Amino acid sequence: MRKIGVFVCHCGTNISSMVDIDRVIESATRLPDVACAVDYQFTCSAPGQTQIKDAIKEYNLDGVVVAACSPRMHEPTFRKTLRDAGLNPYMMEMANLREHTSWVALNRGEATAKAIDLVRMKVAKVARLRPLEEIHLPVTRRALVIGGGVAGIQAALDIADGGVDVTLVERSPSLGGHMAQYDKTFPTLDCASCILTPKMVEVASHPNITLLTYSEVEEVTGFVGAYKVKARIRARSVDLEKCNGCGTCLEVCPVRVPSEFDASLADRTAIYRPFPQAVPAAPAIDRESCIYFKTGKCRACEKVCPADAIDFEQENEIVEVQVGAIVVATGFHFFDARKYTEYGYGSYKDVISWLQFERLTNASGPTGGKLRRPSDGMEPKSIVFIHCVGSRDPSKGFPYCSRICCMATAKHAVITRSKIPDAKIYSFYIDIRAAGKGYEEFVRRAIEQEDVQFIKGRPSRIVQSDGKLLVRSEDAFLGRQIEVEADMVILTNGAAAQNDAAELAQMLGIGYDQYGFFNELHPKLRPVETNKAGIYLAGMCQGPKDIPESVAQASASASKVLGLLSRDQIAREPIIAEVDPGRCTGCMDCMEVCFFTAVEEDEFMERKIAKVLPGVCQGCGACVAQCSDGAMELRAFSDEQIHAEITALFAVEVAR
Amino acid sequence: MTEEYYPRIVGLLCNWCTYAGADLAGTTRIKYPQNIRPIRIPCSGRVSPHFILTSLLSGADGVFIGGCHPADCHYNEGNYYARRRFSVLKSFLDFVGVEPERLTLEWVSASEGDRFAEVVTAFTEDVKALGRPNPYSRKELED
Amino acid sequence: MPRAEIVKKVPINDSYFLFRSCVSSSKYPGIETSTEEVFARLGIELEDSPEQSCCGGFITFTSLAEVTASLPAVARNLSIIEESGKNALTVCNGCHMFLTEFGHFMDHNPDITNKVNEMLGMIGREYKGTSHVLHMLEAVAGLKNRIKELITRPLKGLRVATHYGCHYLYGFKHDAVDDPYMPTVLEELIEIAGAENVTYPEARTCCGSGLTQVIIHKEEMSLPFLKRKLDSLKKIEADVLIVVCPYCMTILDRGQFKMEERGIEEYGVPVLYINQLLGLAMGIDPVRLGLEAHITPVKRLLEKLEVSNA
Amino acid sequence: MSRLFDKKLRPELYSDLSELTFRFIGDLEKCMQCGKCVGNCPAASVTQYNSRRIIHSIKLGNVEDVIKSEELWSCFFCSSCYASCPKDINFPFTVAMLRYASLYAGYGWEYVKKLLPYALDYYRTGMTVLQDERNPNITRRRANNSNTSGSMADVREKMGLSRERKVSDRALSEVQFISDVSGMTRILKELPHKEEKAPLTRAELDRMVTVTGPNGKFAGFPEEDDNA
Ligand SMILES: Cc1cc2nc3c(=O)[nH]c(=O)nc-3n(C[C@H](O)[C@H](O)[C@H](O)COP(=O)(O)OP(=O)(O)OC[C@H]3O[C@@H](n4cnc5c(N)ncnc54)[C@H](O)[C@@H]3O)c2cc1C
Ligand SMILES: Cc1cc2nc3c(=O)[nH]c(=O)nc-3n(C[C@H](O)[C@H](O)[C@H](O)COP(=O)(O)OP(=O)(O)OC[C@H]3O[C@@H](n4cnc5c(N)ncnc54)[C@H](O)[C@@H]3O)c2cc1C
Ligand code: SF4
Ligand code: SF4
Ligand code: SF4
Ligand code: SF4
Ligand code: SF4
Ligand code: SF4
Ligand code: SF4
Ligand code: SF4
Repeated sequence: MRKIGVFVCHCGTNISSMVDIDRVIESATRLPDVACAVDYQFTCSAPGQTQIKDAIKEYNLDGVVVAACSPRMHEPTFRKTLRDAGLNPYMMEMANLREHTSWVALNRGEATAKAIDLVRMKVAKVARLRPLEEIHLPVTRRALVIGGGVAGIQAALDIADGGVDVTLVERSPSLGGHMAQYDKTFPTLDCASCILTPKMVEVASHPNITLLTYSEVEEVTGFVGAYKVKARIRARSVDLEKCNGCGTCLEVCPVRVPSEFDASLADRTAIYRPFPQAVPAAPAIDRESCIYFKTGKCRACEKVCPADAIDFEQENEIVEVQVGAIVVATGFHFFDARKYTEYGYGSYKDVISWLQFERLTNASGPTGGKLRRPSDGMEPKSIVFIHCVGSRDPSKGFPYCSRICCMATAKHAVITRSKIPDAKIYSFYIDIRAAGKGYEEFVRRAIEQEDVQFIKGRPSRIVQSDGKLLVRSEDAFLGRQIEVEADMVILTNGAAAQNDAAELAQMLGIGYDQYGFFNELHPKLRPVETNKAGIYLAGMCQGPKDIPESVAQASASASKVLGLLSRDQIAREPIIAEVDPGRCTGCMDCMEVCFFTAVEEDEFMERKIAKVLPGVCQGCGACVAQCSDGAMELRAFSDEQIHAEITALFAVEVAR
Repeated sequence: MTEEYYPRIVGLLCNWCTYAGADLAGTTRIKYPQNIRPIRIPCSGRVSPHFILTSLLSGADGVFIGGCHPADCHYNEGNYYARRRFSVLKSFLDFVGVEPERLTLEWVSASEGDRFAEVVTAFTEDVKALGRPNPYSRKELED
Repeated sequence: MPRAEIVKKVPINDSYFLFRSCVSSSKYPGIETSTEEVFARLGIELEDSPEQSCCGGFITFTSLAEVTASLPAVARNLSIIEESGKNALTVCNGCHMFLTEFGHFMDHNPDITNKVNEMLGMIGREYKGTSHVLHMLEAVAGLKNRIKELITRPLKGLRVATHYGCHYLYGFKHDAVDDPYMPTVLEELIEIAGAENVTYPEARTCCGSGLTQVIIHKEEMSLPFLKRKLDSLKKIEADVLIVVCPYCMTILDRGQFKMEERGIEEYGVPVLYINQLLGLAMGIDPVRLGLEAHITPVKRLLEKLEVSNA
Repeated sequence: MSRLFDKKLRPELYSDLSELTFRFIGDLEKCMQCGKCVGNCPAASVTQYNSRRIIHSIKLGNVEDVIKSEELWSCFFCSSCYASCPKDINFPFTVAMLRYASLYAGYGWEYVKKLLPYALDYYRTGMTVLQDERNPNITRRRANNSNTSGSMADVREKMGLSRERKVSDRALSEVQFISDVSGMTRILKELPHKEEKAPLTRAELDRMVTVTGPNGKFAGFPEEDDNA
């Protein structure tokens, strides 16, 4: 038999004015498990808590019911009281006599009857509570950042500056991501590489950062505080230690393939550095196109390398790292504009993508920053931008808005004006979405000062005629069909998730939406956390956003990581699910419903059973309700405990 | 003692939304009938069909389940499970002869104190209107 | 060249039901004879039936009878095709659109099919939905490798332009064999015939008639449009324009005559159905191919072929 | 045998336009007014016709204005708008529905009248387009090109075909039967007498959809049919 103490609070008169405290005490005293039942003016006050502590000692209590306000208010207070008194803090329940009773009741009789019932129910539950110990998870003080775009760079630097070691894994041969491809950035038009390059260099030289470029994450196991990560460093064929970045090798390589960095507007060699300011500066050999790897002949680069850095024998290397937290910053990809055959991208040479436009206007791009159209190198005098290509189009593309392209197009229009002062510039839009600090002003400037014609209407077709592109559209304000003769057309093909986003999400066990963008835990209140504790998001991989937002998210993620890793151990509420191995039949129904992938397969006496990962379980109880064998229990909310509450309610006849 | 029918209702309220909504009804002193006996659970997805059956068998006249609005679940999807299980159970109850009106599933957010009072009042009225103890309660079955 | 993937599986059979078209039979019989000749050489049988009538589409889109009246008219033709146990080939974009779209509609609305069958039952027929209706071009494209072997007189040096027609390009958004804006099937066939494909800017532009416009509004609306297209065509000096629909042929062939008659512009670009072009490349007699029924003369085209083949 | 289809499937049975239009307005709600349908629309390029604006107007509830308008009769039914619409709105289909609505409300008859000869040909022969030419110059030109009289019958004969394609008697009687029982014949009958822009009464509407004659058999083709 339990020895339970019941402590009924008056809350001044908040409770006592509506509830007959004496009757509550009287009825509680008569309950079998109750050793003492007392009342007090303000139970949460210091003397009130002392009353509890004293009673625990005096009656040798092993359970407590505090009949007072809402547990959402004072549960932590009274748990602490119990702990101070040497009793397990989870041996306590609160009956809500205030918010759920005295404050809402119409009359004293009803309120008192309800209070009596609630106390009885809680006594029944406490009689079945079991002591619980907080879960302590060890913490590895190292973080992993996946993706080295502006978001990944920022996250890595913030974490490293906080004194925590970081491993940054970037897939391509250099840091930088998409931002490295731009010339200028909206809304301030500052030079992208002037602000990005120093950060890239800082990453490479930071004592707390281990940079793995040309690398990918292969496997992630474990849980918050203790993730095990396997990363594969692809054979670069250039020794990073020896290479001094002189670039001599690039000059001799006979291979020419389209450059990814230049969005196929120019060629690169087989041994290549995506761009001159690449970090690390050492090139990599693309083995798919290298003649030596295809035919066994060439090795021209090796011959000229002054540092003897070329290493054809290099092999992929697998490294293992233990980390406590992970930031995912893998960025984005593009909608394939070739699907818009009506615009002729891919068959009309002068219809290009906005990324290609960035390269065409970039001082380090294939034209040295001169705006020339691809077909004949002519300076375009009439330029059309088309918004929302693949965005806001459920039929051929994505229903969502890509969010950055209205602004990027305004930026492009302004850049165009500065390069070709007498050009005619048109921008076809559905709506202009420029909701950021200084954004609307920027668009207005393009319209008012830079003489960019924004035309409301989504073009239907582009027809190529005599070296001109005829853009056929509606001008919705005129309500009429119009045709614009253009020398060059730029399509803002929408932002899409990385092709392999779903695979990465599955590897990490984090949620993703139907388009492949990773899901935050709560869109408003937990925007950088994921459903997996210890894994955070930054940048475009979570959804379309611009650089300021990507960087803000990166810093937010970094501070989350630092907060988490500032402790040696992570304490977690012990209210999690638990499997009874004897009863579990291994049906794994629980696994199906667990949103947090906290249930795993395990083995028990050569049988398959379920196992709950304590670091991952959030304690929602969905699995418990799903289990038809009664093998899954939720601590502090077990079937037995809740059933006891229910049956206790009806254990006594009350007046009807 | 007058023999007015005073139904008792078991309330299974999720911690993050409906329980907090009920708290808010209290803080803003909205009055509503006190037939409901709230039981705090982490999430409406925790509600096993057994809880409802136990309640009805033990003599509850109604069962009120409260969860977060769809897409607002603290645990992301718990309320969807609740909804699925709920509709299955409801048709089962119909089958065994318990009026489906004795069972309700409501979405009440933490900021909807008034709504909590409203839906509880309405449900209490509904149950009252059924007018007799639930036919499934053990007592009734034994009689 | 970018192009939507071919999503539709075209069934290639040993024999088909030939669905005739009013416009073809009455104005350009060569469309049907050329199809028969080409398929005969392919060893594919084409079954005919005098029970088939106008597809029923015209009365629908003229709004003269609402869908409830035109559905049974279309379904009657479909039931005749089904009776043959074969898939059907249509030579006309319009017939194709109506037969497939309405068939599709009925297949997805069983309650309506029941009502339709109630009516068909009164004339002893039933619609079951067991046959496919193909556009002739879909089948020909599927047979292009076999056609290649039958080319005996390659059309060397012939400059050939194309017009697919709106209902071929735009009518079947989710069930098309080709991309609506960058179709390539005809271009491939033209190359197979040994000719040179030439493009003009307005190649994918409407001929100006749509389904009824030429009747409802006459010149004022459709002629300017036709002119835009023909002007663009004239510039590239094509020897011949290829169509896959008798109605397009009517507009483009007679439209030129009309312009000439009014003294607006002379074009003189003969318009041929794709099978007529393939027929020429297979050495079939131009008279049998019905080229004499065309209003814009084909004589110069034939002479050019004589010369290049000599 | 008077009503083969229930009300739900026969929009024309509604005289209340709001009820009728509700059936297809549902799809138009999706329209985001992007204007992509307009840029390649042949009607829009030669007139003030504008599909986006029509949709907007309907969404605002101005159905009546739309079905009264001349604009409605400008669509070519080319389906280009459907092909380009990011929301997959089949606008030509909607236009067809609106035209029915227009006719039943008593508008647009002057446009449809022009199509009557073709429909009558269809009723009489089972084919909509026949061999005879309305323009003698065409025949003359064809005579030139083919060394025949220029008549289609002669050209067909020269090609080795029958002089004229005919549908079978059975086919013809079936076509006519369907026309009769489905109400099309009645429309053909009424069309020549249609007073322009005279809105129908409810009673007229009801009469139009009721087939005359015993057992659903049509009693006979209208005598007044000479002007075909
Ligand atoms: C044409 C254009 C112009 C723009 N102009 C502006 C502008 O002017 N101003 C502005 O604020 N915003 C602009 N933006 C938006 C800006 O590009 C993004 O906000 C920003 O690049 C997002 O950064 P990120 O780090 O999230 O992604 P990214 O830049 O895409 O970086 C992701 C990185 O992760 C790496 N990676 C991907 N997958 C893996 C993997 N599995 N493992 C390891 N590494 C991986 C990639 O190689 C890449 O380096 C523009 C966008 C476009 C398309
Ligand atoms: C009508 C409306 C509806 C909205 N709806 C949504 C929505 O549905 N979803 C959404 O995501 N966003 C919504 N927003 C935006 C949302 O309100 C803001 O993003 C959010 O409130 C910003 O929070 P904050 O903490 O920055 O500012 P605030 O909410 O303004 O809080 C600032 C606090 O600082 C205090 N304070 C001010 N000065 C001082 C001082 N000198 N010293 C001490 N304290 C000070 C103030 O008293 C206040 O408590 C809405 C905004 C509006 C106006
Ligand atoms: S414990 Fe709660 S009810 Fe009691 S005095 Fe404190 S606040 Fe009031
Ligand atoms: S060995 Fe390969 S990378 Fe080196 S120069 Fe030759 S082709 Fe280029
Ligand atoms: S590999 Fe050799 S040649 Fe190439 S950049 Fe490095 S040091 Fe220079
Ligand atoms: S940001 Fe502008 S251009 Fe980009 S998808 Fe949204 S509305 Fe279209
Ligand atoms: S649902 Fe229950 S029985 Fe099935 S695996 Fe999970 S715990 Fe075991
Ligand atoms: S309680 Fe919730 S989070 Fe924990 S294992 Fe069960 S379903 Fe997963
Ligand atoms: S293209 Fe479609 S969505 Fe856009 S305006 Fe036209 S109908 Fe509306
Ligand atoms: S179907 Fe009608 S509305 Fe659509 S593009 Fe053609 S003419 Fe315009």
